[in-house]
Amino acid sequence: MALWMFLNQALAGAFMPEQGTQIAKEVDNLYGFLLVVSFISCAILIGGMIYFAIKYKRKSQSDKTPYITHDTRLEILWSVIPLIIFLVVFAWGWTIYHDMRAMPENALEIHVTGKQWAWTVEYKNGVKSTDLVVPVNKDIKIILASEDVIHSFYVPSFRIKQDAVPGRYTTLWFRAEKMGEFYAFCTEFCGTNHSGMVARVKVVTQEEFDKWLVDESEIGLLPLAQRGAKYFQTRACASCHNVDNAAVKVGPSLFKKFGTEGVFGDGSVSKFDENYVRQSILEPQAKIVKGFPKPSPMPSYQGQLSESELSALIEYIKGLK
Amino acid sequence: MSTSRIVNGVEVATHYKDDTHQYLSNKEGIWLFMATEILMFGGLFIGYIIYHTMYPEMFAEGAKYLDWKLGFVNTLVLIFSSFTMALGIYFNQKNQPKKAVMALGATVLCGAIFMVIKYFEYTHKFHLGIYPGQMLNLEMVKPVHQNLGLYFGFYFCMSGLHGLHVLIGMCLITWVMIRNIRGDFHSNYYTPIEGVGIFWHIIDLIWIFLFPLLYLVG
Amino acid sequence: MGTHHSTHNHGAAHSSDSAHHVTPFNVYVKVAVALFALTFLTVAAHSIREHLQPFSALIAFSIATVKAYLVVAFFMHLKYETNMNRAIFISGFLFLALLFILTTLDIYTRITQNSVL
Amino acid sequence: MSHAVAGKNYLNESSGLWSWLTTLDHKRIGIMYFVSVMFFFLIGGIMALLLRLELFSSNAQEGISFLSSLPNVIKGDANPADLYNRIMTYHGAIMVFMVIVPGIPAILGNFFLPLQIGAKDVAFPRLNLLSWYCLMAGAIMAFATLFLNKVDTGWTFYTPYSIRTGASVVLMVLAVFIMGMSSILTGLNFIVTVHKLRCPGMTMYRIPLFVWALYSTAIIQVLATPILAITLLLLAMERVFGIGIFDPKLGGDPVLFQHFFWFYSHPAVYIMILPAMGVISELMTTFTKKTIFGYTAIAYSSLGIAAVSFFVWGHHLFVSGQSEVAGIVFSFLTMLVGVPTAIKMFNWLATMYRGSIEFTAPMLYALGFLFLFAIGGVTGIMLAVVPVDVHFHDTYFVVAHFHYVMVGGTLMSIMGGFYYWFPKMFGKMYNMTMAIWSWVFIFIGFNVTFFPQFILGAKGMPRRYFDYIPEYEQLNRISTIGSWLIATGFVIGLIAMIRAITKGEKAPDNPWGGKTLEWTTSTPPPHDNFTNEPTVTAGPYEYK
Repeated sequence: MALWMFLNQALAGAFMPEQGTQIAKEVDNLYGFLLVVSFISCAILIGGMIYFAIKYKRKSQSDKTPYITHDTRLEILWSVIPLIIFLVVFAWGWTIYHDMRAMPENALEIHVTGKQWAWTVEYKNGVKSTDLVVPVNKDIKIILASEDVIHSFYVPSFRIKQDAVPGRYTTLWFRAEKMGEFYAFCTEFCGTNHSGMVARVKVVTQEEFDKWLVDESEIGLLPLAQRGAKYFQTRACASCHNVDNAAVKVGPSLFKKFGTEGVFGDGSVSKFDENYVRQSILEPQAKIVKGFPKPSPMPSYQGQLSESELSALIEYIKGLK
Repeated sequence: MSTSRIVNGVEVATHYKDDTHQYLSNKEGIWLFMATEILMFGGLFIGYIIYHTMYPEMFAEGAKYLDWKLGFVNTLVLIFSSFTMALGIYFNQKNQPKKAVMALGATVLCGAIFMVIKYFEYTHKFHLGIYPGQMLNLEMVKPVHQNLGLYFGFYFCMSGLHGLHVLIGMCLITWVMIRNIRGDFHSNYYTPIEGVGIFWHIIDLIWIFLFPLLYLVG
Repeated sequence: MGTHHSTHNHGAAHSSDSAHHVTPFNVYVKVAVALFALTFLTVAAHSIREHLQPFSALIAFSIATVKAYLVVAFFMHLKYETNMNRAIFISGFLFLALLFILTTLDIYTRITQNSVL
Repeated sequence: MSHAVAGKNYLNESSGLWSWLTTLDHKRIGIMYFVSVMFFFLIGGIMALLLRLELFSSNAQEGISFLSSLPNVIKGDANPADLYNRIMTYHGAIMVFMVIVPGIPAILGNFFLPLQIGAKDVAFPRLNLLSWYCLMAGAIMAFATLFLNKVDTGWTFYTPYSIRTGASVVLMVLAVFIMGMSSILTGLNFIVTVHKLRCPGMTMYRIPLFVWALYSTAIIQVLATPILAITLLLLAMERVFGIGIFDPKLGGDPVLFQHFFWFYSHPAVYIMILPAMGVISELMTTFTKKTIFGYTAIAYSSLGIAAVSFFVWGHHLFVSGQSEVAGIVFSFLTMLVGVPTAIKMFNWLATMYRGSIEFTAPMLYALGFLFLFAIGGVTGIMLAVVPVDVHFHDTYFVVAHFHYVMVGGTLMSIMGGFYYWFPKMFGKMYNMTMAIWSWVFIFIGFNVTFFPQFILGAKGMPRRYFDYIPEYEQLNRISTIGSWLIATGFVIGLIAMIRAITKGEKAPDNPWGGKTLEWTTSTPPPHDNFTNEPTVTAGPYEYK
């Protein structure tokens, strides 16, 4: 039996990303068992096919083959055995799935909201960030929501995935046991930059987490440009606009743009100044840079950004040299 | 080209043995098509029932805007048209095409009456500013539930699709009437009219369930 | 294996009259009258629905089902049709019921999460 | 052996485009479907190559990608990500609705169902022609969206994205609605044909297994497609009138759209695979020269799959907000649908036992089917287990799984069916070595393309990604190289077929020694299939 368990782990471990949680280990165990069983059944089917193909090659055109029509014993054999295996695997899966869906009591609740092409993570004390920073060895309950279309929060290393359905809340929970940084993808097709909607999950010690939370909440004391940089991240501007090179991501790059001339689709020209940035943030459809699709996929931030956030953002963009 | 031959008064395609063989095959084909009609409308009914149990008060508020008396008259009209349709088939089976044409004419007339009543219902609702879904203008209607448009989305979809089928049915019946006047049908060959008849009865069947669902229980 | 001649050979022709069923005229009249009566009954039940409140929907739909049976059995001659056509007609409803049951199973066992921000 | 009057057959009986476009002969309609589906397959295949070329490298850093380097005339003003999403959508929609769903039933089924049950034609020839015109009308509307604003929702049209996007979704949805109509008409036609037009002596247990497979597929086509029709109609209403049924803004539930959509789309994948299994049963018996093992078991498992396929659609919604209870119920039901498939696979294996196996091109495709569908099948069971699916859902593991069962299963058997029945359809023999070389390239290329995707999926690479993190680059490169091998394989196959049609030498009436009825008539068959109506006294595969 130990060999069997070892074989499961080795096989599953070979392909799966690292195991970040206890649930990940259980899923890998089940997946390992499935791999072993599938390997055996494929060996029977494909091996048998190749063996028969070689052994019973047609010798001459006038070969006579035995007239075997059916064999009830065999039929029962290869319908009951697969059924038993399937039910065993189903039951095993049920136990793990129940643990996955049983939300732990008094877990640390974090809100993750999907918005077209970025995740926004919100903590109880109002801190907003694009990265999910969590303490290690603690139950975390994520409440998912979406502002526009269906997204799906997926952390491969924790083997968890749940759709963020607009119009309602869905949840998932995990208990990270390994420190480090993991990817969090969006796995439900949500439009142009669906493949760019990647967040980071950072598992840190409890002290680091508490310190990070305090730092983030005192964002108000930071100088204007730094605060702008933070908003640039949390408001997901980074997911469509490059800031360190001139390459176009989805929208135009903002690198060294401040003070230059902006040429629009209708040929008109205007200076890339505070009002230009302000108008592009609040009414993105008003002026669209030449060569970019009309209507622009950029959502409007009207009523979502306070004056101080707006000026911090403009200050940050001004500083992009 | 698959030629056909005459077997006791009926034009039978070559791949059939005789007229009864062809008749039974055609009937089975017609019933299969009816199963698809039922499944299609059934999908709408299931959607309606699910949302009705999700938002009972909103659906009750929506149903108040419907005038059940018009629905009631429409049900009587459709049942009568079903009756005359059945008579149309009966007369053709009895080799009386003249009476059959009259019965079919009555059926088409009832269909037209049904559509006219529906036209008044719709214009009355449009007059009140009631449109499907987001097009419902909230100032005029001032609904208690903000998503009343969902109910009228269902209402217009179900009665609209049903109305469309009534129109298609009326065109089919007129086509069958023309063939009847040309004298194509007799006691051994009346499959087209029976097919159209079954289609018309399916429309009546759907309205029989639609009437209580939308107008009464609402 | 193929020696005996099969019994229910679909290819053979039936005798011509059994396939065409002609329903007598007065049956149609009786069914039409019954349908009218049931429609009036539905509306009557609707007007006194306050008293029979929990069952008003059930009554309305059971009357509708009776009317539907009358239309299907007599006007559409399903009563005199082959078993295959009956099976086809009923299979439509079975698969609808299947969709309805499993979809409502999902919708009504969802644990509603409420945000407690 | 019945022989038509010398030289007269369905091909040269009347000529001219008009005689083809208004034909009522099921064989000609089969040929017209063959030409149109092959043309759609060509377009879908080219799009697949474009997708794989784009995924050749992760271009996160340099910002350049294959699609962005395309000339502006193709790219238009879309940025590469949009372009990728559109190609991904059209690859899916064309392959599903125009190639694989009509594929075997409309081409091989239309041509050989009447022949195999000894009938002169399908029950409703005019409906059969209307079904081809519906497919063409739908296809023209679908391709018209390419010139309006191209659809980028994925072939599943999930709401609310399909409501919000500015693409011409309504036209595409109506195109799919009409193609669904074509599928219903074919299914309806086949059910009545099997019920009513079997030749004397052919009871339901003497019809070939290909006919059993088409019969069960027809049941699904008739009973599942209407729900797709109403779902797509509601989606069109949603976009035009905003009725709010699937739109969360008005309280609608997008998950309900997924329920309705998959209630059709899962049985639809059985519409795709059941006819393929029917072809494999035919190939297995003919090229092992041995009676099929477990005829009733295979026939009943076809019906079994058709019935149970309606119960299992929820395994597409395990992570989409479906409740835990429903997830468990659907997982259990999906396990049940796995059993008949296993029965069929073992029965084919048992047929090969003590047979006399001949390695012609069709047989190689059948063996390829067994190999690839075994892998596709077991990975399907893995995806049916809920916690494993939570990890694999919407990743490349799922992409690899359904390509293994669709390309490895249905396409392998479409190619096998063509090479098997090609002599009977066109009266010409093809070059066997070229056909075998095409199989070698397709088989190896297929595994090189899609097996790495299992590993990519296990490592968590999501699906429908225009760009990926650098860790996945190595396996994606192998996969793209594999796609070139498949392309070469299909090109060789196409050349082999075109050369055979134009210059192939005359094919004998029964080149493979098949026992089913279509081999008893002349090649290519006369207009009414059999000069004198056959009577059957025994089962279809009597190798005494």
